[in-house]
Amino acid sequence: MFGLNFDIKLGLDTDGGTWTALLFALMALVAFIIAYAIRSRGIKGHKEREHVGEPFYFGNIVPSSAWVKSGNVYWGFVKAMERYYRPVRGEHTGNANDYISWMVVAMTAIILMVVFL
Amino acid sequence: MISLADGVQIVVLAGIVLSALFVVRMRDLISAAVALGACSLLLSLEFYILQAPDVAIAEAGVGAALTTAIFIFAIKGTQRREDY
Amino acid sequence: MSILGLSPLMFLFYLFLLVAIVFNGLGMIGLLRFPDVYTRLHAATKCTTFGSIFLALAVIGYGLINWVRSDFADTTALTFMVHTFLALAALLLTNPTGAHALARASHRAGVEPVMAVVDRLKEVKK
Amino acid sequence: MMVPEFFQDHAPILVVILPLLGAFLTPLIGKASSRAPRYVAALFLLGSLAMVAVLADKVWSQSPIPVVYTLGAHSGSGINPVFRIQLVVDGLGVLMAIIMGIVSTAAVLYSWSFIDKYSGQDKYYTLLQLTAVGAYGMVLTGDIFNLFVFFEISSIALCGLVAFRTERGESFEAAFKYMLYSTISGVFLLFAIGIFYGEYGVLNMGVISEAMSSAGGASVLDKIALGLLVTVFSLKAGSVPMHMATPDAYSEAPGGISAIFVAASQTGLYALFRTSFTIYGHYNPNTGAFNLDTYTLGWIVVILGVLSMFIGVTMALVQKDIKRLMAYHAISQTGYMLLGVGVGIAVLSDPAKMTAFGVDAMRGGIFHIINHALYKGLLFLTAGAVFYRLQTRNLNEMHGLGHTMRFTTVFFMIGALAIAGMPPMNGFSSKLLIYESVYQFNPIIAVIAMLVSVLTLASFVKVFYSAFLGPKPENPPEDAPTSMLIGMTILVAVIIVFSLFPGLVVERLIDPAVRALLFPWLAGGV
Amino acid sequence: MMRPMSKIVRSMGGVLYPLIAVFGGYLILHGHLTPGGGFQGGAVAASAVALVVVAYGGTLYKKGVLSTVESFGLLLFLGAGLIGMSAAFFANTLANAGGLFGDAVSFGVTDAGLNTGGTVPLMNIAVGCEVIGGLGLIILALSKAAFTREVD
Amino acid sequence: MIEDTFLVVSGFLVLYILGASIRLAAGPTAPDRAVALDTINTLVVALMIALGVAYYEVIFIDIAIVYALLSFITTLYIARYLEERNVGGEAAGETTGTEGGA
Repeated sequence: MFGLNFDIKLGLDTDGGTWTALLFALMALVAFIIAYAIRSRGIKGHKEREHVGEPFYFGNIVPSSAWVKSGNVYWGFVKAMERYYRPVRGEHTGNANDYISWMVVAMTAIILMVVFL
Repeated sequence: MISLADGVQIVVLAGIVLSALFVVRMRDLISAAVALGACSLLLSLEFYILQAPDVAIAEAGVGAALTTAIFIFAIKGTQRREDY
Repeated sequence: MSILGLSPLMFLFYLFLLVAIVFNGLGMIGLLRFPDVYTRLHAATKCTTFGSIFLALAVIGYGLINWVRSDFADTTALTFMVHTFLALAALLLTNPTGAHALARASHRAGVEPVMAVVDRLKEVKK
Repeated sequence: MMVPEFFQDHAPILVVILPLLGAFLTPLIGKASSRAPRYVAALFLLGSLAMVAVLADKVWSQSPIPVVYTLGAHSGSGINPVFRIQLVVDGLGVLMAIIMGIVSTAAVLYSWSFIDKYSGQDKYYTLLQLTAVGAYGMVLTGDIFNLFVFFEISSIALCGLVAFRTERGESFEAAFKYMLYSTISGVFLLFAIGIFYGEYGVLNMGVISEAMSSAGGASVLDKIALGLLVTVFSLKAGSVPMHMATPDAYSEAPGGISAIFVAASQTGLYALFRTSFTIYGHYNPNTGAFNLDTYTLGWIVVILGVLSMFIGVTMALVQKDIKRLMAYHAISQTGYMLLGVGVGIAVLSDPAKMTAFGVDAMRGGIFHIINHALYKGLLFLTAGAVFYRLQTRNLNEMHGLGHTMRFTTVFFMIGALAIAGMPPMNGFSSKLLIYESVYQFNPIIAVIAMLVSVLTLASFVKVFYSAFLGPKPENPPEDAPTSMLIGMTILVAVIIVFSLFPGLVVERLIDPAVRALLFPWLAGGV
Repeated sequence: MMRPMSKIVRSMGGVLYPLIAVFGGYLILHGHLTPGGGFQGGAVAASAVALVVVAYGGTLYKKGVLSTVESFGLLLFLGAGLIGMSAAFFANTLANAGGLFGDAVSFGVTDAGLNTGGTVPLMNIAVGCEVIGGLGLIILALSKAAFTREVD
Repeated sequence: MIEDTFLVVSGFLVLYILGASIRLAAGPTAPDRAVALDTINTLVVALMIALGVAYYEVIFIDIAIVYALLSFITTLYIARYLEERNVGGEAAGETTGTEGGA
């Protein structure tokens, strides 16, 4: 069934070469093991020393109030792209009439392109 | 020269178009539902004249009784006048 | 024996058709010309029902003629008669009921009869 | 394993009618017991998946010649496709059926707990199975009118499912918008079918393409029909600028349904590719001409794809609603598929370019379809699990779910890595194929595609950061119920297999689909 | 709940309701011989339901009955398709096979009897049940929804 | 021969239908329009009978029967609606208190 024979092809041939995910996963595993080995050589129990580098929360218990909310993530990106975002968000009105008008516009454009180009 | 049968058909088609226009133009939704009833009535008649009794019965069954009933219920459940 | 060059049966048939046309037309004119809902309803329903009865009678007569002419072999003509009779029966049952429902509804909806001085139904209801 | 001959013979129709039978049995069973519908639905969808497997075996063994099943006639008796309803199953159709089978099975198991608290479960399962019927029918039929019928079935069933949670007013609004969109597009689809029928008097897609070919290529009316079809199907797939209703519908649908929604939307892509290749890309070996010079059509599809990719991902980046964010990503990922196959359409009449990169682009695009259905389905399921525990979809109100919802977190991470195209996940394999081949077609578009991939990663980092990392919440939620975890595990298992063996998957699954699309082209010996 | 209409309408509805229902049944059963068929007959019969709903106030029908009729119709339709599975789905294997709808018909224009047609009449009946159930449910649900809405 | 006579009759009837639809358009109140619809219904049934003879098809008379029965239901629904509401239909000020009875 399914015509399965056991010469399983590992790599994916693309124009540029071959992509072998299994090999990558193995390498990643090896890298992970090396990283873990290095990590395990570090000093244990550094968390016990309190208030190390207070401005940075790493290693300490973070209070909920200090957590950056999702809405503030990428604030700068959105601010920088504001000239793009304002018209695009403006088009998403939530009004069904606008939805249909966009559909009609797209349909007209596509038909004109198909017929005349 | 238009034959009599063609004349009948032309008048019926004109009636369909007219009543469809009423449906769209009327602000009073119950009148629009009445006009829709007339529209589907004439549509059924048109199918009948085109010798498609099958479709005419379907149009009669759905268009005459059921759609009007559904529209009346819908208008009853919402509001009678179209406002914008 | 013939009337206007037609056999009596054919004469009756054409007469019925004439009556149908005339009365249906009167119904339409009444619908257009009368002043309020009740009179319009009266004109339209009564005349069109009457006209349709005569049209159906003409069709039945036509079926009868064909049936008789074919020596009672043309079953299609017979079915015509029966089915037209059924259609007529349906019309006769539904039309007055519909007219009644409409008149009652208009009265309940508060449509005043134009030019009416007394409205006994309203008085009774009150 | 031996499959009885009965199932072998009737597999194409059994795929469609098993869920149909289940859908109509469900309300009857639901009168007797309120818990029975879930088992019926799962049973029939599993049966349907098994039939898909049988069908897939049959199709792949005779690829690229499609499996033809004629309704209402003894096979082998003089069958005239003009008068018969036929199911024509080839590599692409069976691939879509596999997607639908896996996702619907996962979703139905997931729904066991998800809608446990709601009334009207029999209707939910009925509609769920009807959605599966619509999708299966759309991808298996060879008759364009049947395609319309199944298109409507899946649209209407999905509309009912979007409005399932009646305690939310937004659900009705989203369902209404989706209904409006799909009804109007259905009317235009019917109009296009009417044009075909008026011109050629047939409804079978293969026969239409041959009739068009013998009439000397596509006429102006055919081109208008093509424009309508492209619009309608890209609307169904949720491509910009006809995407407006999809974020609403995806985000308001119950968790399991959003996953099915993705798979059902992709039938729109299937239909688009089917019309582009089978009807309009038909190659006439006698005259050496195609029905239509598909270069313009290819560019239209590519432009739709690029727009969808970019606008989808940038809109996703600013969303605060977790499911809405994922819905915009669904639009964005649809763009990749349109891009990949659009390149294939554009170079269809140019054999040199086709062999150089067109085939690879199509492989990438089609591989992306199945990848996307899997990981986006998984992501929607995890989002549904989060919603199930927190009763909110607002990312601002979440933090630290990773402390307690451990499995959900891991599953989300797998899905997010896959959608962002991080190696070694399956998303990377398909995107790699698309990048490399599209770069040869037009470098700028390839760069945009990579940028979009980066932005995708960015927005999923945002979700992961704000929902799963961070301080432990005051009332830490439990992990998702077992049946939901089972549903997610199915998808995760398939994703991992697809990730680790991309070469095998492309060879066994994707190449038959590509060969099926290019079948007239290959048969013509270009 | 909606009020019933006047007595005249009610008694006339009582007379006409069986007439319409029987006519719908006639259209369904004669579907394979004359114009009409499952959908048309079902729609006409569902109009009978609509008549009763409007004349008597919609208390006479139970939703459960109609939905059972609908499910039964759908299952019967699929069952009629499955009967032909020995050849193909929807194959008309009952035709000319004897039995209820299996009388043979000679080729050409004939006066075919009611008991011919194989699975086609079965499918008509199934579609008829489904349409009666579905449209009747719509009417019933809408009448309840429209007349129990609180004024806001 | 006689069939042509029926065609003439149907020509008249169709003109009457057009005339009645003037009332459908013009009718100042909704009941007027409903009356016009009722009239058109009757006329269409008559027309269907006449045309049925003109085409000499029995099944066409069946459609007339169906239509006569079904158009009645439409009339009932409209009447049912009008019973409850004022003609002007200023929905804002209305109450739906009449429904409470049954």
